[in-house]
Amino acid sequence: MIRVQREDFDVGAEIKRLTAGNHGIGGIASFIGTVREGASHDAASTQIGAITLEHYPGMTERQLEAIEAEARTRWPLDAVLIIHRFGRLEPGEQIVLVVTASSHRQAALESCAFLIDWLKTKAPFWKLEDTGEGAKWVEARASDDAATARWQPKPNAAE
Amino acid sequence: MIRVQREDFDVGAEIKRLTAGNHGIGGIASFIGTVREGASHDAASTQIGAITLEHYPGMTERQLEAIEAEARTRWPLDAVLIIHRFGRLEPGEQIVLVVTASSHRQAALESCAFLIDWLKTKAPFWKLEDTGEGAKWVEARASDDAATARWQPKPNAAE
Amino acid sequence: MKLLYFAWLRQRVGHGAEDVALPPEVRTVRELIDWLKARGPGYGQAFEDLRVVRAAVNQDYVGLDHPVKNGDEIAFFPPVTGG
Amino acid sequence: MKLLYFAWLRQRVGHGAEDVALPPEVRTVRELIDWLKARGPGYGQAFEDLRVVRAAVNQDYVGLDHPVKNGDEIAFFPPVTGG
Repeated sequence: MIRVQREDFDVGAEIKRLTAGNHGIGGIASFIGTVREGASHDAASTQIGAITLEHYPGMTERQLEAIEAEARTRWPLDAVLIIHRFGRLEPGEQIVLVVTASSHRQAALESCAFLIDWLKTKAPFWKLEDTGEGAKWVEARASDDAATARWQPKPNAAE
Repeated sequence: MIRVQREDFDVGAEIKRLTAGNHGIGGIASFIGTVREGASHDAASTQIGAITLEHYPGMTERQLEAIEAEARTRWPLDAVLIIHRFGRLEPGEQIVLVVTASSHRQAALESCAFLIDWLKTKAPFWKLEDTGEGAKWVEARASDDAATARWQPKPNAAE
Repeated sequence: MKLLYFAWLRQRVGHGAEDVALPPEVRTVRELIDWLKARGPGYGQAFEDLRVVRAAVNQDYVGLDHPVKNGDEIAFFPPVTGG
Repeated sequence: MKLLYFAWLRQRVGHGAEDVALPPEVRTVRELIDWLKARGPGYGQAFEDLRVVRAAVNQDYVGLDHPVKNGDEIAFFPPVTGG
């Protein structure tokens, strides 16, 4: 299940709702991304305040649904939840939540890491940072591509 | 911070308390282990009901504190929380919580996986399962050792 | 045809969405960009460096040679930065 | 000396904790086990197969040749199964 919303979310309530009544679940992995103060995504700038996330309504949801489906083909998952916020977010605020539940803890842990790596690098969002020199659009980073690349099939791998 | 307790825990409240006011945090990884119904830890038995976790008061806490300290030497972590329950637990109940917070998401994700692998295999707890043929002590599994072994320094690695 | 612009492309163009009637000679994303650039300096700035412009047709990423037709929803945006 | 037993070792011994005065000839964990086994059939069953018995002295894992002395807290338990 995916949601793209302006509003904040309650992690405990979301996990409870997602997994209620399913006693086949043995492990629930989650990741919360928060707005970090004073350390810009872009090494050349200095974020000092809020960030603003812009998204593409419709396409963003489709892409999130597609990555959830991809995770479900790779791991045996009982439940998946992705919540991503947009709009203006102050330091300390929650940006994104990923929850994966499985009968096996490695499946939950790995799929959660896979999804958050994708979300932090490939999800259709654009980030505007408040810096000392005014608002600045963050540029895509090569190091994020490397984190996502871990999950790609290797070009020379046997079929 | 570690806690060994009989009582249940509230994941959302724990995460909020752990990370409140720290705006240097960029990512919070967590894992909740729950009692899984109908799929015994031990392939030779069939768990059909509750489990009972026995621990070694004093030593269990010391071991959990030691593994938290180990995680903190391996990754730059802003906050760590481990809660482990003992006593009788019904299917669907929460057993264990690990929360790790860092400015970097990979540090949070990897340390959370490291801690839960250790807790599920090396923590001083003994598990009694209700089965169709009565209560049965679970035996340690080789596959769990393999999950933990991923984190050990390789014997032949350069110093 | 509905055109959408996001992030700094939106700011340079001056608006986030517009409806345009496609002239028959515009058959690909690249031709659409060339046609837009002739419409004003904001478009010229937005499409100045195509290495940092991504396009989607009907909400799927496409390359510059992808065909376009009236009725499509076409979006232009910088490389995504994630959440 | 305080002795502790956990899980099925506790069940076989018949109790989870006891205080014992150590005779002078018992100097290691292995000698303590041999001395306990002579005390009754429950101990014999508990320490039947030492491959599945772990020991801790003062809350640290130790091997069977680790020294023991009066005043120590010594625990016996099966290999841990985790949470």
